[in-house]
Amino acid sequence: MKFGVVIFPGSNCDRDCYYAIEAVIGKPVSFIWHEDRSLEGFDAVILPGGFSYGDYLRTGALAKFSPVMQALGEFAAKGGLVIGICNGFQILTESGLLPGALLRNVSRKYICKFLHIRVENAATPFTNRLRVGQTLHIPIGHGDGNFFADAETLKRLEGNGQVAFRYSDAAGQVTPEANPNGSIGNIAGIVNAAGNVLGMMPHPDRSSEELLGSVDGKMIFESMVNALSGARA
Amino acid sequence: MKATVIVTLKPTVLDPQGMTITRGVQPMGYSEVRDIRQGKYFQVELDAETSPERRQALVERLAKEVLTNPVIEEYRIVWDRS
Amino acid sequence: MKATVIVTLKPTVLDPQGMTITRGVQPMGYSEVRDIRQGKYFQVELDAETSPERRQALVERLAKEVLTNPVIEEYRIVWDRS
Amino acid sequence: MITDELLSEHNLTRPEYEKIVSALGREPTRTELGIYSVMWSEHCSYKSSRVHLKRLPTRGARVVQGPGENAGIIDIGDGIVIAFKIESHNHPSYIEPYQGAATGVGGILRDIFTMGARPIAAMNSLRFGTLDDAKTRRIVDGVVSGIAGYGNCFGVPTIGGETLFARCYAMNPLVNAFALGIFENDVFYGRARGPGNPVIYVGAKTGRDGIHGATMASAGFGEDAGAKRPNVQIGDPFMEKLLLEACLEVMQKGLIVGIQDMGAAGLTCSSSEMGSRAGTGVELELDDVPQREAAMNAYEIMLSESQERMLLVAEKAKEKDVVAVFRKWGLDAVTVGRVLPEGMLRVRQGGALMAEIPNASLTDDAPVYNRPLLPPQSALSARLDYYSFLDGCDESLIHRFLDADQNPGNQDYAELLKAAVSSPNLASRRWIWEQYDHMVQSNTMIGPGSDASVIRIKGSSRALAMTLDGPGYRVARNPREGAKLMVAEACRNLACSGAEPVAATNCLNFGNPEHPEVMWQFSEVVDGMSEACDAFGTPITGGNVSFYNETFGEDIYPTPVIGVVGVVENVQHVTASWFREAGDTIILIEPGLLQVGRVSLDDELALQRVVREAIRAGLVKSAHDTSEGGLAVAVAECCYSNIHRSAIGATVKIPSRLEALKDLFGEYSSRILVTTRNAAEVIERARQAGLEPVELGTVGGDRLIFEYEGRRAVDVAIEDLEATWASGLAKLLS
Ligand SMILES: Nc1ncnc2c1ncn2[C@@H]1O[C@H](COP(=O)(O)OP(=O)(O)O)[C@@H](O)[C@H]1O
Ligand SMILES: [Mg+2]
Repeated sequence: MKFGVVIFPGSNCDRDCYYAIEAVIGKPVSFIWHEDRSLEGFDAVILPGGFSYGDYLRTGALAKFSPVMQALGEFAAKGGLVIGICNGFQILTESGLLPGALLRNVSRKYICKFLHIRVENAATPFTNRLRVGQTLHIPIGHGDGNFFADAETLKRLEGNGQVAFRYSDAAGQVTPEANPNGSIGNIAGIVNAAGNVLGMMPHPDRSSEELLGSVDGKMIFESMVNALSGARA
Repeated sequence: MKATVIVTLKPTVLDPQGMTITRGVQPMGYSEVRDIRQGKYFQVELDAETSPERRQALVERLAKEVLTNPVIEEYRIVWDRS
Repeated sequence: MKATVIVTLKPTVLDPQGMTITRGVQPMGYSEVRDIRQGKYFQVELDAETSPERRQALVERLAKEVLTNPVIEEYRIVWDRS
Repeated sequence: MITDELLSEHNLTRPEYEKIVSALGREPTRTELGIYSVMWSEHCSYKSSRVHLKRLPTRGARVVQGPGENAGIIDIGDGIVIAFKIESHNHPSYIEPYQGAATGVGGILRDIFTMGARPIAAMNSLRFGTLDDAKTRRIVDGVVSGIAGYGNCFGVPTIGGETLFARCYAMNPLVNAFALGIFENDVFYGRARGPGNPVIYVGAKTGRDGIHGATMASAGFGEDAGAKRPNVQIGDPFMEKLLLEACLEVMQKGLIVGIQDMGAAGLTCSSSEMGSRAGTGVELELDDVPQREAAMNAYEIMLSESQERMLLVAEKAKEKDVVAVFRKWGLDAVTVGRVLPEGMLRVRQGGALMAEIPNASLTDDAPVYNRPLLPPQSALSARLDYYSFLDGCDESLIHRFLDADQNPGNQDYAELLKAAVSSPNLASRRWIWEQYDHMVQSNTMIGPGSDASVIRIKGSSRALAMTLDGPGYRVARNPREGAKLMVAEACRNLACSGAEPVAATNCLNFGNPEHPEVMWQFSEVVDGMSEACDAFGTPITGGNVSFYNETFGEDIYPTPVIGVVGVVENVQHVTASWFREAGDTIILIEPGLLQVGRVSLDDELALQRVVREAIRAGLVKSAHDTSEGGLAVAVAECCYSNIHRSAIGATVKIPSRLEALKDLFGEYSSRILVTTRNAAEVIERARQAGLEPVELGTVGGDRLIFEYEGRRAVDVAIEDLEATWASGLAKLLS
């Protein structure tokens, strides 16, 4: 089982994700340079957070042209696991691997804080260790996390159970107060129709160790390990 | 050889930036301002040699594939007469 | 009653956004693109009643005092014929 | 012909000009005049401060590199070597708050990775005018988003800092940026070693940005502040991130022999400093310097302060490999000159020799002034000595407190507490630090909001604690005692987190050095700071001086800011300021003699040792020192919610000295609040150390209750109080 963490120019959570997989989850992992054209030998690929190309045009807008994205498309089509965290999520929507778009936070400000998200679908390779309705204590750190999708896309997402996480209060109530950025339906993370590509704004890589304040994010990586070992057996 | 690409949010997409500015200025003596929407403005300069057809196609593609996110935005191209 | 305010960086001011976009697209089949500079675009809607003179002054002040950072930016106002 | 006004445009005096002529043995060219003007500016030459900075303690067992390089370096054991420094960007932040603050962060980050260290933490110390002024509110918003915009994109966690408001900063905000980095490989120095070696330029192209930024930072703002505006520099954090990765890669591959960032005075400063440090010289071919604007002359290119640029020196054979690494990161690397055997700075453009200057005359032999010192006639009024947090608040609030101070009896202490916690200098800073990514790099154990910020070090059992402190009001009242108090408080913050302070950096923000009162304050502060740093064993490894912080002749408070770094031997011992759980006993540890505005270093040392050792012994669950707002505010701060728990109440008996308001809000020095499950042991340890432990009460419930002189002076729902505190700043800013 091998994880890969893509480094785009401007990625800045690449080492955090690497550490989470290697030191916390204890699985083999290596970096993937954004100009690499093959993902041979990888079972799961992480698009880390950060500011690829400075997020200068739109978040994730220029990263989608990196050579590795071609390979990633094929990798995902073949059922490989892909998780995009924060800027990674933005890159996935820009490149069309996930529907919707991430707009500026309604507050127009960058927000870094711990909050809660509610698990909406526990039947994905990223959530199989979780229960529907369970809340995770996990941090966000973004200026553009305001998820948007047009009406029919949204209907499709909801219908297919593609909404993985929603911002909620500690008790799991999905309220307007719990919505940090204005996301439609408090959506914090979604999967593609096939379920093997997850994009989420909150940071499991920042919540996988007790000394960082939470271990809830770890369960997302463990779910992936779970799914992959299942796939093996 | 210059072209201008104007990228605006689709009418159906709400614009937090614009809204905040509007709300911010109305009390400051701008009560007549009903709405402000913010967009992006790109001045694109091409090599002088670029042929007219090529030019058209190039900027069109640039605007469509790079400068705009079709999910939320639309664009308009204005050519410099100069 | 609409006006458009276009805010651009003063010509000599560094535009990291535009520069990064330019360097980003050139290798992707946009080699003829010599330079891209990014600006802001504001669509301002006023109450229909606003008198022409008042309108002029209002948008001028809005552009100058709110939408533009005079230290690094300059603005242009375009009036909608409609 | 060099006229007087040409000289004054360059902030050079006649005598300085004569000195230039004798150094060159001839009249300088225009380009040379520009070069001298920036290198001899206060900002680059430290001409007014040097004689005093010599008195700072800079040696210590852990010090690898003291002042003189881009950043100080210390070895904290366990194979961990770190670099850190603080630098000011005050004047640019007034002219263009967002870019001024952003480029300030960019500059200090470059100082760290120039030495080969990867930045792992940032902090900032901010001073603004009062929030009743719309202009100030705009500056606050711009500065905070500028710091966030740059640091967040670059990917360094901004884990702490401090923000205070006072009138004297209204037209001269202070923006001091601190950064700390950790070495993954060797230390690199800004030295142009090896005559003949190529000098390589990397990073952003050169434009007419910030020309005379260095001289601007060395002159007060008069009417012409506006006229200085075209100088504004724009930060490009993405470019800086690429520079970081590329620079660390060429270092790790051993491809370069020297490197120096282009900060103040750009190409001029970096090339001459690299030469003089190595006892060599540098020759530059300006035609080869990447330029963003057309027709730039030598003067402009040499003085440009375009951001995100570095100067490297490599061995001839490795030139290509260096270029290749930068290419990989999408950056240009261009050879723009070579190292000379002789100590000269030689500049050519279009085949012509534009400047030829002995390095030493720009650096070591720059003017040094021993300016006159004079204690001010009228010291700042003493009326807020017990309540410095009120400085900068509106008069009505000040009067409310001073009146309550004079007329005890049945004051509504709950209302006073609410007023205090929502006042500008005490209200929650969350509005600020929530805009900073304080978690990136996944090391943040204690982020903003506690006494000190703490990060773990991956692969080590140690943690690093750090804090910034700069009590301008206290220093204005008494520069020497205020400076001691500053160092003591910074070290106390570290002790509360379980850390041993090991080294310090400092930023000295002062008024006009040509005012003898300002130089007296400066000299006093240096002595007070030195005495305290000696006592705490925290040598000063670097820093920065910012003079001419004034507007229309009004000097700001003397505002030294100290950054102290500490080590927690074992991450298990990392302690935060907030109460942990119901049932814990609250103990106040204080010295026998209570003072305001000054400290007894012996009492401080004893206090900090006791708390640190109790923490190591596993006796302490939380520790928080009382500071602005005194005991009442400190207890409240321990109750507020944090990422680990929601708000929690406490019942506390406020010790009475029959001082009424002072007993609650008086800002006595050297006091720490700890919570424990083993009160007896903590009290015993404190007594042994000659201190006075007082059992105040217990944690628990959802109300904050103060018993004072046999009555319930305060009884509030902690959630209400927190709401008041939490929304205070946002309210004042809107
Ligand atoms: N207040 C101070 N205390 C100790 N060292 C200082 C102080 N101010 C400046 N220095 C040292 O003087 C040197 C030059 O400072 P500076 O010009 O700010 O460096 P840079 O140009 O690399 O930012 C640095 O090594 C700095 O640490
Ligand atoms: Mg430097």
